Amino acid sequence: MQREGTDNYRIPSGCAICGIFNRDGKRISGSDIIQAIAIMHERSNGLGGGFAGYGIYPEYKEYYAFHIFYDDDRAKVTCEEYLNKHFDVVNLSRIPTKKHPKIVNEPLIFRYFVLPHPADLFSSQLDEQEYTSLCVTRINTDIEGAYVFSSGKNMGVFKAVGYPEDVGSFYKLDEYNAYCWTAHGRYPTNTPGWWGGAHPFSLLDCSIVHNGEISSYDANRRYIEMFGYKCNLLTDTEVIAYILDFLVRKLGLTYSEAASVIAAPFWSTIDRKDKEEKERLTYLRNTFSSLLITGPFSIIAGFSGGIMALNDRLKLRSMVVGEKGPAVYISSEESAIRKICKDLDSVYSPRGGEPVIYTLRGGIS
Amino acid sequence: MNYVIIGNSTAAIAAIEGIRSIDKQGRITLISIENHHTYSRPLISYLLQGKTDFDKMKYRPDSFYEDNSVTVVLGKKAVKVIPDMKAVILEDSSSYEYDRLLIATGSLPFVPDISGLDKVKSMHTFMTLDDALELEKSINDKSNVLVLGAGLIGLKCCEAIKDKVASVTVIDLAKQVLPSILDKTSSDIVAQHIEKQGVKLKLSCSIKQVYENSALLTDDSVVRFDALVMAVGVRPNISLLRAAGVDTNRGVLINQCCATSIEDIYCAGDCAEGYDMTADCKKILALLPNAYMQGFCAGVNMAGEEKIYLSGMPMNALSLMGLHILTAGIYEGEEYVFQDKKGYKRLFYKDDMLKGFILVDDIECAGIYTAMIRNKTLLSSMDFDLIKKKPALCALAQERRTSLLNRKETW
Amino acid sequence: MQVNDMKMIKVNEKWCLGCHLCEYYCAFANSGVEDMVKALKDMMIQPKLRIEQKDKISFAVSCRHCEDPICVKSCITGALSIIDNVVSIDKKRCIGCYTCVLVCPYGAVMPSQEGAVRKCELCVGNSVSSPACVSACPNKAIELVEV
Amino acid sequence: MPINYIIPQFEIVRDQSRCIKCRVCERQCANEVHHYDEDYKIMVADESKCVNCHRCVALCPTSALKIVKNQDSFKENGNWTAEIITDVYKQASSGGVLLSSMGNPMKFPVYWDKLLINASQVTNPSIDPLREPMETKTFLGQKKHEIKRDNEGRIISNLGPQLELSTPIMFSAMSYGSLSYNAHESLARAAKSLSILYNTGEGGLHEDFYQYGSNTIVQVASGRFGVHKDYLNAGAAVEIKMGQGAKPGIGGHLPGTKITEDVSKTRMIPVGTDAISPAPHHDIYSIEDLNQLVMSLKHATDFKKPVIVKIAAVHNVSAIASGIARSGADIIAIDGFRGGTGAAPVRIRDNVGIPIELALASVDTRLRNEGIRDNVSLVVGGSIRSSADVVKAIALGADAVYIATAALLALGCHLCRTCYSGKCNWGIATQREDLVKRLNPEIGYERLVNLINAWTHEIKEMMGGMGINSIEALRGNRLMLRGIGLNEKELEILGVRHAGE
Repeated sequence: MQREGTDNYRIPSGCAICGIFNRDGKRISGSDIIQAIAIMHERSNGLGGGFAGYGIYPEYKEYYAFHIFYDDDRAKVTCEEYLNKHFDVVNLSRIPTKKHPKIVNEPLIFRYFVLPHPADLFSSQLDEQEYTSLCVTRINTDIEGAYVFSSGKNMGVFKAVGYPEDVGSFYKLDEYNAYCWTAHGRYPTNTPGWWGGAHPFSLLDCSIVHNGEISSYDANRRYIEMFGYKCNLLTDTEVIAYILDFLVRKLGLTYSEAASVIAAPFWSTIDRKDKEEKERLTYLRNTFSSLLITGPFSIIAGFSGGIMALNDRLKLRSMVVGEKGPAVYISSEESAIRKICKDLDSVYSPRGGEPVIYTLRGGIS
Repeated sequence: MNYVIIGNSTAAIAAIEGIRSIDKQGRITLISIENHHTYSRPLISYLLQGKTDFDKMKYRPDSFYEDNSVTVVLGKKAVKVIPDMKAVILEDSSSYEYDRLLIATGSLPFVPDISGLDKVKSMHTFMTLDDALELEKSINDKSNVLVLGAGLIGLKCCEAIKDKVASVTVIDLAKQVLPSILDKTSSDIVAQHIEKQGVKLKLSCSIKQVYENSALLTDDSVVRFDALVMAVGVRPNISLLRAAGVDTNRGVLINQCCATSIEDIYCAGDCAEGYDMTADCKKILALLPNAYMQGFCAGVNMAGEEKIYLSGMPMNALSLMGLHILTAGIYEGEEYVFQDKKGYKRLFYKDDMLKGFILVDDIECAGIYTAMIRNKTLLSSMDFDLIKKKPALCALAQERRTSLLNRKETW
Repeated sequence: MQVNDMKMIKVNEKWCLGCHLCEYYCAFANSGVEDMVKALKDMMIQPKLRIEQKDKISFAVSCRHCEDPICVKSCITGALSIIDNVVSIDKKRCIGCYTCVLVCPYGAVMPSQEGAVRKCELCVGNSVSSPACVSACPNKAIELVEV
Repeated sequence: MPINYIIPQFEIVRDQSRCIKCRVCERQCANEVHHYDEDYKIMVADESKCVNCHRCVALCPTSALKIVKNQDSFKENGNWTAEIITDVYKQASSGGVLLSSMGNPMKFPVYWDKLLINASQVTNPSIDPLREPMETKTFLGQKKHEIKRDNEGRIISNLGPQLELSTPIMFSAMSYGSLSYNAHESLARAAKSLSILYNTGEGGLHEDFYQYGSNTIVQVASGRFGVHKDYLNAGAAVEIKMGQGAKPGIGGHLPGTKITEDVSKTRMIPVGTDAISPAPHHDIYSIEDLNQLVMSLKHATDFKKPVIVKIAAVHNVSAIASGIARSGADIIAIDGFRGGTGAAPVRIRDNVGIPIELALASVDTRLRNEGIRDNVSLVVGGSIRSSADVVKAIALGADAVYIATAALLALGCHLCRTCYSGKCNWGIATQREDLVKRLNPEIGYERLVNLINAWTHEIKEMMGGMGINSIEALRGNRLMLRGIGLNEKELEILGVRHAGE
């Protein structure tokens, strides 16, 4: 299957996004998220669907769970050679799938639970996450036919070419339990579709599903690539993921502060703030001015222990948030939420540029 | 307040405007010997010339008296003023009481008693509208007219009739025309100009004896005439107030408020003798601008407010058969003379101040000279050499002219 | 700016270039002729303002529309009068005796060829909306200001 | 010399049927072209003196004047053009260097005109500038990539001094001396009213304009004219002039005639002496010397003012820029070969330097490849002619643009290219009192404000069309551009795809 991004064309796309998060860490099966995303069938065109689940590998929660697509065995062999050189591979298996008439041309899909070699890690003078993300980037750039599409701890991304509800059943997600699920249905307009190009896009434990098309793409991309990131897929999701990775993981900003960069308030709004807040917001917006994202977008970012939903400043894309007890539902359409939870305690649509962040109250149950 | 005004020309009208600028309610009664709406006397020559008409001659619009609620009594002569009773008696023995009285009776023509004058059937003076109309009636394109006096009135009368009669002859005792306001050079210019226009001029001579249609002159020559115009001079018309015991000289003496020596009696115009700032003494200034200023000043004072008028000075603006003559002030001190095809100029200055000037045809911006005289502007404070050539504001110091032009200061 | 409440043409000689455009536009605006060439070609122009020049300094002078105008008081025919704060001339009644020229301390009332004097009337009643000299000046040396 | 080799460039065509002989043209022409012939009672013109500055045409009340290219021409020749022939004649008689003014007029390609701007459609909406705020505010200065927090976890601002612009446009360097006092006042007041900045140029800052300090960039050039402590601290930023687009590699020459009393006081040089800015800064012979000057200026201004280094767009401009980006400078200004000048040798102006579009693109790419793009802000000029040029410059990677020729045009300049003569009929590039008077700053500053407001409005319209509502999202956003009529190499340097791709 022809890999996206190689012909150097940007891939604009409309989409559906959905997320479920349980603040008490109670894990639920994937069936709810599948039902919800299925409602928004019309928002995708069958060329991509995917899910991210957090807390699905309790038994391996200390290990990085790599999900890798291989075009062929040769790629698998080369990649595993690389993995064994840099990581202790604790467990290796094919990701269990179930034949589905609408999911075709499936690549080899394998899962590895790994930890970086302590010696290699020490000599690389990098922290564990940086080491791992560099290896993932190297595999995806240099090893022909191999693509790591998930690389976080105690989380995993499951995606393919097809409608999301079909992808969900293909990966038998009802057999997984997660405290946080995100889902995405893709409607690309510039590609025949590719398994790796589906959302969510993830790096380490941060996963992004995105609906929209940002006009500031090239300004953001050409800035973030200064910091070692390679935007191979040329999709908005990829660049947003790298931006959040850079701001949160590398610079140590909180997700809320990161939101004040990528969806910075208008100068007129900033001017109305009190002196301290004004200085803070001006600092963030001025220092990272090239990471301001304009043009319509709505994203759900999943990360270990939390979820963030964010609309562009003008709210040119729909997004609704519903709450029922500890459970939080986020979706492009309210209908999807009502499908899996009839009576909600509250439902609201967040203002443009206003981050909606929920985190676990305690541990994962 | 009950105001009575004798006279209906410039000074009287100005007084009405002066009163009404202060007192909108007071009763004003205007009594005039002439039976006409107020008209501008100098225009009688233009009427005869056909350059104006009865309507355009009016000094103020028809509604003037009504707008200022003035009761008008025309064609009645005031014969007696009784200050004690504060009353004025007219010839028809009707009487008008006044709280304030203004005499603006102007001047009367002076007719010298030349022997044989009583035999002349067509003898005229040229002061009032009626004089002009009578003169017009008695002349035709075959008439020869003799005008005695080459002053302002005489020459304006010539200008008025020269195209309507066969010939006009002007004689004057003086050696030059307009002796009161011009110097030798400028009057020669005027003389040559009017002779070129077909007016016969005989200077330094007068009438020894006059007959019905001819006059024997002092140079023993005889001039035939069908009409004789007496324009030798004028006398201020002050008999009324003199009889009432008011201090008079040639004219009625008035102070800076145009008040006479008797309380509540004011006087303005050609019959008043007020302060002439250039001569620094009281003189009769029989000029229209002066009449207006005095009339207005009197009006304001009569209405109870205080107004002072001490800036009167002699000045004349005369257009004569195409020539334009502007003169002002007194002719004393050093002088600057300049003449070219554009015109003649003579300036008089003393004690670092401009005193007077005579301009013939080169008259642009003459008002700047007049203002310099009136305001005693120090010549050393300006570029006098520049201003000699042409009156200009740029001769003034920069801040002075800027504040003048921006109306921060007045002259 | 409504012309007839207390208005005045203010000239700032600092900016006057002595180019004389105000003179020509003034003559044109008051000519009653639509086309400037027809109005002014081969004619002695009759502007309502005059320009003074002394080496590098130059400025236009026009009627100050004084509150207590000596010209109106001295006018022997009553042709000069104040209408809506603008000292106006009734051309039909003026016989050109030039007493106003004799008394105006600014030289802002000028003799003219056809007899009746010419003076600035702030372009009230002629074809242009605001005074022509103001819009003609290329360097904003002439402005219409509130007094 | 009885033989007159030089054919006058222009012909003055006067429609005698319209000329009302008001003599305004005669009074307003400092080159004494027009003259009233008393005998024939008509206006006549000596075209040999005409520089086509259009002052007469613009002021003629009956539009009776037209300046046309002289019909009389040399024999048609593809190689030896009229200009080149005339230049030989001039030098054969004068033996001197040919001087001219303003930017390079040669027919080299103008890349702005070969770049097309994107518009959003269907997949993402354009943003309605009537409903949404369109933000053109920009900060120029060094940005950092690490976050410092105080003990309460609050972020500490670690940025160096920044310049805040309401719109990404500034007035470029034009010195007092080359320009008139009134031109400088117009620029200063316009900068203040627009809350952007103007550049004093290398002639120092007149004491009357210290009040506009917060909207002023004070320049330090090789001549160090008018440079002292108060001067450095008067402005909002200090610019070191290393080069000028119109004359890369050579110094500046302001003829003594222009050094009046006022100019000499401001420049701290004697009246009437020629003001020569030496070719190199004689204390900067290498990049580390520049670091030293940058640091000394920072110390002199107590690290409160951003330091700008202005360079000409020359062949190795991206290497130079990379060096400057590491020198501690806050902003790099690049001046393209179309940039204007008061006076420069014709040959240098017409043949030295490279187009700003290519210089900008390669510098932006080089700094990003080296990861130091955020060390400096990029300001480009020479020349920016319209708001479309501004959008394209920002999309290529500039933070803001410098305009000067456009500003002069707004003030009335007609690009007659004879600023060096000092007889500018529009009162801009002259010190002659009677000519300086012709530019009333009240009018000048208003026209500049109109121009910048108009451009900013247009920029907002174009941004809205692209689905962008903040200028930051346009900077370096090369996907928003497409090339047309460009070869592969040009597209590659500009980092832009061809239209249709």
